Amino acid sequence: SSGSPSSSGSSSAAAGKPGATIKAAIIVPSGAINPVTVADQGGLDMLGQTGEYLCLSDQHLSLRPVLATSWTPNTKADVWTFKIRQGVTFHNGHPLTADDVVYTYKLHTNPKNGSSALSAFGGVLTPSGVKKVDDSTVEFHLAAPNGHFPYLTSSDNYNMIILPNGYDPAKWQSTFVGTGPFVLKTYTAKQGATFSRNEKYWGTKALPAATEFTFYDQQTPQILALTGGTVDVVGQFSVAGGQQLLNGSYNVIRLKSSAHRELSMRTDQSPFTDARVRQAVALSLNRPAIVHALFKGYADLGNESPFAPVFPSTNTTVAQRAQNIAKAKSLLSAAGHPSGFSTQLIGNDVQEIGEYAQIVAQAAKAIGVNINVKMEASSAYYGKATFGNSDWLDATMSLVDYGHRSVPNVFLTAPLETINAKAGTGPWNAAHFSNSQYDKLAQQYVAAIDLSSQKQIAGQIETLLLNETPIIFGYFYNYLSATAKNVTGAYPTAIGHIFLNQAAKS
Amino acid sequence: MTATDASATPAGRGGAEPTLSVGHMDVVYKVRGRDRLALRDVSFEVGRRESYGLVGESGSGKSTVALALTRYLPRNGRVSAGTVSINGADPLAMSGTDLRHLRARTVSMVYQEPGKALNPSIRVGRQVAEVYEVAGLHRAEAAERAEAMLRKVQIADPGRVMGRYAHQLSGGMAQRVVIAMALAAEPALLILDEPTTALDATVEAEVLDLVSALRAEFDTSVLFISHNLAVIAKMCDRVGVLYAGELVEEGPAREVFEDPRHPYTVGLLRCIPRRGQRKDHGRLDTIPGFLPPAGHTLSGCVFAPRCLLAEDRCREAPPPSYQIAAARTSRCYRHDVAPSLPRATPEDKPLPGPPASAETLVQLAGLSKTFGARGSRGSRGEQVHALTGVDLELERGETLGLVGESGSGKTTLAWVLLGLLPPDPGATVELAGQPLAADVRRRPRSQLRALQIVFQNPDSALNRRHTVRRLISRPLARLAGLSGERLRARLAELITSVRLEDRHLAMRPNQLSGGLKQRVAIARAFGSGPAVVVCDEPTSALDVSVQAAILNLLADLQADEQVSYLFISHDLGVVRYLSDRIAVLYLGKVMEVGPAERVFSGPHHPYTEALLSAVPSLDGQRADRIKLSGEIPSATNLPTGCVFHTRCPRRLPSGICESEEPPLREVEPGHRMSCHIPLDELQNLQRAGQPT
Amino acid sequence: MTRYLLKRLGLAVVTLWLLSVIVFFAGQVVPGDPGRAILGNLADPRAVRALDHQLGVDRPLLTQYWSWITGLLHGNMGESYQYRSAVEPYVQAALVNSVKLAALAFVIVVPLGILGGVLAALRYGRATDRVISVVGLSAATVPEFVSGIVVIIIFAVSLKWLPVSASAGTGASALTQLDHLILPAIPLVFILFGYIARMARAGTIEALDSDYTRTATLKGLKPSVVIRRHVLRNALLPTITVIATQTGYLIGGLVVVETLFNYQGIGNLIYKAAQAKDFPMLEAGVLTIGVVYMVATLIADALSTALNPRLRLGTGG
Amino acid sequence: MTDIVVAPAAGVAVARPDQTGELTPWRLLLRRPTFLAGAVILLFWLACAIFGSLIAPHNPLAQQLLLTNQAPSGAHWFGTDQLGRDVLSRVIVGARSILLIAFAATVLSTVLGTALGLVMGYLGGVVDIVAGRLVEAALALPVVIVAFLFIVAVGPSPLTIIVVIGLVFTLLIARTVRSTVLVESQLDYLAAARLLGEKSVSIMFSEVLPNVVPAILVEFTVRLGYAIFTVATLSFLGFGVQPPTPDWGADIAHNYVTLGAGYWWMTLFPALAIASLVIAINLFTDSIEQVLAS
Ligand SMILES: Nc1ncnc2c1ncn2[C@@H]1O[C@H](COP(=O)(O)OP(=O)(O)OP(=O)(O)O)[C@@H](O)[C@H]1O
Ligand SMILES: Nc1ncnc2c1ncn2[C@@H]1O[C@H](COP(=O)(O)OP(=O)(O)OP(=O)(O)O)[C@@H](O)[C@H]1O
Ligand SMILES: [Mg+2]
Ligand SMILES: [Mg+2]
Repeated sequence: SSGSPSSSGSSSAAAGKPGATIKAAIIVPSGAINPVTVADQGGLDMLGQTGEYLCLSDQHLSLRPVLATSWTPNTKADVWTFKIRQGVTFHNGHPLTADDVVYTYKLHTNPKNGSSALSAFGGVLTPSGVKKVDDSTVEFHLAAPNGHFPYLTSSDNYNMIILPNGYDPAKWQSTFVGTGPFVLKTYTAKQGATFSRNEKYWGTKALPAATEFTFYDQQTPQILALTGGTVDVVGQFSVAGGQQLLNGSYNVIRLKSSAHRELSMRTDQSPFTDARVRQAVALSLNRPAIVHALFKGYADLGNESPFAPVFPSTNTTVAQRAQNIAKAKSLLSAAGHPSGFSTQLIGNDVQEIGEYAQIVAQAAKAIGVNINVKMEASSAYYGKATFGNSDWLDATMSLVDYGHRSVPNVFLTAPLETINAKAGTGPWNAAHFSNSQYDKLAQQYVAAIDLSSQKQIAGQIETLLLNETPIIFGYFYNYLSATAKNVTGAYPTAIGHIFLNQAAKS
Repeated sequence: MTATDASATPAGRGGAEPTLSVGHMDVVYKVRGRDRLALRDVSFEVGRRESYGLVGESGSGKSTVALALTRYLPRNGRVSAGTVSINGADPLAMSGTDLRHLRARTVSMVYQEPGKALNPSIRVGRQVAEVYEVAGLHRAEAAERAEAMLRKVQIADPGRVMGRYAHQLSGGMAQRVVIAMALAAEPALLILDEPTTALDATVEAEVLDLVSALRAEFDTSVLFISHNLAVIAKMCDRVGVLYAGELVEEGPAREVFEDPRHPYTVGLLRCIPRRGQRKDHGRLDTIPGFLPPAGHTLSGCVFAPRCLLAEDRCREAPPPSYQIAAARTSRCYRHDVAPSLPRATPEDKPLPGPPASAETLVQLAGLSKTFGARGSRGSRGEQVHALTGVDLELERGETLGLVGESGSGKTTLAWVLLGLLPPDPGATVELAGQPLAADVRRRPRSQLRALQIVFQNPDSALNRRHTVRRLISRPLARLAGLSGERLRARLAELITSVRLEDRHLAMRPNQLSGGLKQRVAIARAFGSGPAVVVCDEPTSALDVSVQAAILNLLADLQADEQVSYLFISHDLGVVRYLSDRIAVLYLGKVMEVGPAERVFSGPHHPYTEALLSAVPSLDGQRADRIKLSGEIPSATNLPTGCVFHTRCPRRLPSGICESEEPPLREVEPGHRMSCHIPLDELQNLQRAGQPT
Repeated sequence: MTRYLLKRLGLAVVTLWLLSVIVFFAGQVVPGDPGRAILGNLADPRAVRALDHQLGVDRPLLTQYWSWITGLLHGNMGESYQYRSAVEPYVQAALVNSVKLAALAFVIVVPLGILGGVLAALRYGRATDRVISVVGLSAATVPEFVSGIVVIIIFAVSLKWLPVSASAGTGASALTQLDHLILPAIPLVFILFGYIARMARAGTIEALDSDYTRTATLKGLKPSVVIRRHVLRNALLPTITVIATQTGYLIGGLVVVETLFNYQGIGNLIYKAAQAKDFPMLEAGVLTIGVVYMVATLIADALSTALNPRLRLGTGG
Repeated sequence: MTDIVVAPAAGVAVARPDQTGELTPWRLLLRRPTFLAGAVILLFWLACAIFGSLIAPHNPLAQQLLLTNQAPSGAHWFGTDQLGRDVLSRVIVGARSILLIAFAATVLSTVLGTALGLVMGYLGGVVDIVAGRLVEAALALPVVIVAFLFIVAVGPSPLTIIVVIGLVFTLLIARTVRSTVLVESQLDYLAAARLLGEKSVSIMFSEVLPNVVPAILVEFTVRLGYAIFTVATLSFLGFGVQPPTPDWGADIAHNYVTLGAGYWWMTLFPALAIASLVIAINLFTDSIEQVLAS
């Protein structure tokens, strides 16, 4: 990877000349570009073009200051103090102060506003916890200790671009008002947007004079647009449809990510009540072959826990699970299923999940387990997204996609903590996994501030989950972007942004 | 007598080269991968200024001759042998350009459906002018000439007519335009293929007169094709009789019709009811058997299977063409005895006249029927007055003939009676004193049994997916309430009485000839044991040879079953043959009703008079025709006063005809008429002949 | 005539209303809800509820339908759930795009189809005829995504003659747009060619077999004149109607082509709106297609009436 | 009554084709190369649909995760797909789902459409008006959209597709049947039946129906072609049979993204399969129509 998205970036290897117009192909935003409601990659990409976050989660998942110059926790890690950058003005001339930050954070944390960021703040921050200290200082009083809270203020939590105090987010798509290095020229819903350099930008001025984004419904035309020279940059592509970009004729930016698929098994339903059965299924998978088939190697192996290799806190000493048919069969026998059993797997029919499901079914057949695959469109699959009203949460085996996060906290809690409607824990626990020891470890991990203690707890969690295997984490695939050979400095993040302020063309 | 080759000896036309000569022509159609012979060894000539008639029943190959001459056979047809020469040139061997010139200058054609012969989307004036443009005239000049030509064919306001489209012309007008187009190029040969078959008798008469007049003026040779012997007799100098693709007899028209020398011609002439012939005088003769199947391969004479004079040699080798007299030939070994052909139907079968005891079976009073305009598009809620205030009665066992020009409401009347169409409110429709429900679905079974119909077109009237057995059994089961053995017995009886055979029972309509189909339809109508059978033009889709058999059959059945007929036809000869009483309809009104003889012999209503005088007769002689001026008015907009006044040649100068509608008065016992002119006055007028 | 038009209009309105009801209630049984479709699958239920409330989709069905239909009667097609703004501009833009694509397809296919059909009729029963008929029929029933893929492989991927995406980007010149639209038009051309050629062929055969053609030929007119002046004029009347009714199909049936070629047309709009349960957008799109279809058939009727003297002048005479 | 005294050869009615040496429609069909070609291809796919798993050289579901995207070769004539499955086997076995679904949908729609068309055409009235509006509405909307709405509502399954396509085509077939019935209604045999006191239902089904059967048969074959079209399109859009069942449309949908990478075989062969099936049906239909017309 190369280039840097923000002023604090230094190692810009831009070989090209500044002043170019960079054309990018991205997936079409699925709705209004409203910072409150955006929940898709196209939309968040648009937010990031002119808006800025308090900090940026960079390609290595470390935080860089952007509109916040620093952040510090109290000792319990339940109050975080952020210093707001001074001398920044919004594109509409409004100077940035702590009020704008407070407004923005209250806006998203208030359930009445229906923000898509609300789930990220759930159990962490409420409107009353957002406090202005002075014009350049904001305090966040959290509901529970959280050592990773700054990530929730970073580009990771993509809705959280700072809005001018009192600004109606519904109007945002006509102005794209922000503090970023580009200002909006034109935006046409479903078609594209153009931006020009923000000459009054507070940091390093953008290299391109202008950028042009074209929206595409699908990946194939984006790739064809790049190969045909219509665009310079493709925001993201998958290996399945983009293999032609991997032949060396294009710059491919490959980011390790924590994006993955969770194959959960109902730990409260026969036959998966028995951990040996779950282990047996997991043991039937040949992960390197899967990664080869689905990603041509552009993915890391998963080991039944959300600790992806990309996380600094991941404990790599825990042994990787490998295919072992004999062992799987003996485990099944021991669990009372010597001749296997039949069950159904319901999956969300997006990206490679369908293929993955078929691979799982085929692999399970080798140990006598007959999996009947049913793939559903998102609306049917998620349903009301509550227990009893959702194939996702109710299916015996459920295969769902999880996007990238810079810290594993959400992965550790929502799908794995014991379900408790009142406390709001385990809302996405499709495995119906319930293990008090695990719950404790997860809480400890979330509260831990320093890396070494995080790593230590991570090791315990990994071992526990490997034994229990409520969810099979098969792989963590890489986030891939591509540019033409003559383009440098495009800076994608695994959450889905593509920053072009340091891009150049030669 | 020696057999001669007709084409080798031009039939007495000595001298000038004939306009058309056809020698030994064979035409085949390729059907389902096989060649089917449609014309075999046809030879004839048409001399300069001569009018030659080609007569024959449906399928005999008349149109095929015409199309072959103009080299316009259907895609699957071709002339497989023989020669054709038109004005010395051979159209069959010509290049495309020469053929075009031949068609443009030398030969023209007029055919059956004038409406279809004109392009629906080009103004007729332009279409006529095209002929002149082909000849090299400029557009304006061509249009001028076209207008002059239209005037020649007696179109009153040619300038206006030129601006019209085909659908805005009546059939007669359209045919005039087509004739104008055909004669515009002043062709040497004019081919007319059934030019009047689709027209009403009154219009037919006018068109025929026009053709005669123009032929004289243009010096054109004419090949006139028709199935109607009387029309040919009227129009032609010489005639050729075509049977199953072969020319069986040829000669001067009058001689051939007076003294036919081929058994087929003889039989054909006997099938036609002659003037004055009636069912109680004697039965029509018929031709037994059927046309050979299309594509037949008979070794002998084509007519032999149906010929009551046939001998062994007739079935072994085809007879040559015998020269009987100067300019007369016949392809029959036994041409000398042909006139003595035995009857196929005994003449002497006693046929009862109308029953003595008059009992009114059907009573119609104040019957009107108004249609909302057909198809709502484009019309502003116009109404068609198909029937207005019709009063009629039908007695038990009698035949009431219903005549009138096309559109006069004959079919409508029948359908109202049958309950297939509701009449306008206020009408009385009674059967044996009982009112009939307007809708057939609400009539009790006894009434359904009593009223049945024989339709004009058996193809449409018989469900083509059902077997004859099913078609005939259905009324027996449903209406006569028969089943099992009794049904089978009655079925056997029925098919015998309509002269069908057991083996026909398993067939479907498409395996039967037209005559057989109509017999099935008749059997179905009689199956329920009806008291009244409506016959709506039951023979007009049939050839004369078949028609005769059907008419005999109807007469026999009436004698046996004591049914009444409501017999609809536009063929006055047929109506006269079968009917006891006759009603004449014009524009939905009864003009005249009375005993058949009275209505025919007169004095009659001026409209009846015109109808009668329009009919050509076989002997070629006829009374001077009463010309009807103008077109039949539209039924959406009936004339005031007497509806006939717009065309009446005897319209009274007083103006009463225009203003006041004459009542249907009884002018003599049982004879009612709707005319302001008193009966005796009419009688005088009609004796005196044509009005001036 | 006016009565007829009024009647047609009335029937059209009834049809459209029926369409709106069907779409509305069919759309309701689709699982999921608009709020979640916007906020994402993993959104907090409270946020979803709040958004649903803002959108008004938590009201009873009939209330929703009623407020939508009364809005419509006031000329207000509603506000898109997804885009939170009036649907008209979206529908309009999509319609314009679709019309562009359809128009191009038409410009290519109408002459081609008529030519093919007439040629087949003139060569009736011969090899040319059979080839044109069978190819036409097959082209009409090979799915667009199959032919679309084949042309993409050939012209865009291998030969690189034409761009693979249908949209030329904002503000592209007409020529560039044309360049982008040619490939997507091809599958549509395939589909329509069969229809049009078939009708043109049938019409021409009928006209060729007609008595008036015989009259014209026997007048000694040149074959070219016969065909031009007498045959084609009558032969193509029914074809016009077919072409026009296909407009409806074409505008609406673009879903697959628009998906395949990434084109923001009306088909795509409906498809996406249905997926997102964006009911006002869906209704607006469907009704637009309905209106286009009805207008097209009405125009077809008017056109064939205008061209056909039989209908134009009534049957009086 | 014997008035035909001598009736020589009164036997001959109307010649049957076999008497004149002409060919029966069936033999005529067999003489058409287009019909034979169509029939052979159709039979081939039928055989694949029925005996697919016996004919296929490999198990169409067997994955070779390390041998994905193999170009056509001796071992895999049509290459392998993204999961290393044999494309040839998938194409062969894939005939089943499309034929089965399309056939069932067409049969369903033909039966319902015929009944509806008869009622609309013969009885007219309210049914005709209401159904006429529905037909209009159905015509105004692309089938794919209608199908999409219903499938998303009810959940994708072969049965749903059969029902949805069946219902939409019902309206279209009803329209054709209706117009044929209207032509039939002009004919006098219906009046004759009414005069025999037949009930409407009986007239519709025993009088009219047999006469519209030829039109229905032609409509059936035409619709079958379109049903295949629609089933393939719906599979392509993701509403077909569930993976891993081989299915042409779904296989194209899953694989066409790899076209750009040059893996044409996994898309091309199913596409050709669809095209060949559709063309075969058209050759077949066209020949039948030609022979019926001649
Ligand atoms: N295109 C054709 N293909 C096959 N057979 C044909 C064709 N046209 C006519 N025939 C057959 O050729 C024979 C002669 O037909 P043609 O039309 O010449 O008879 P016609 O005397 O004019 O009869 P009509 O009085 O009915 O007009 C008939 O048996 C007819 O069935
Ligand atoms: N269903 C209908 N709707 C409108 N007008 C009709 C209808 N049926 C018949 N007419 C009109 O009613 C008039 C009488 O028609 P009808 O068929 O009874 O005449 P017809 O004497 O039987 O004629 P033809 O000799 O031609 O059979 C005609 O002007 C006809 O156009
Ligand atoms: Mg004829
Ligand atoms: Mg009549």
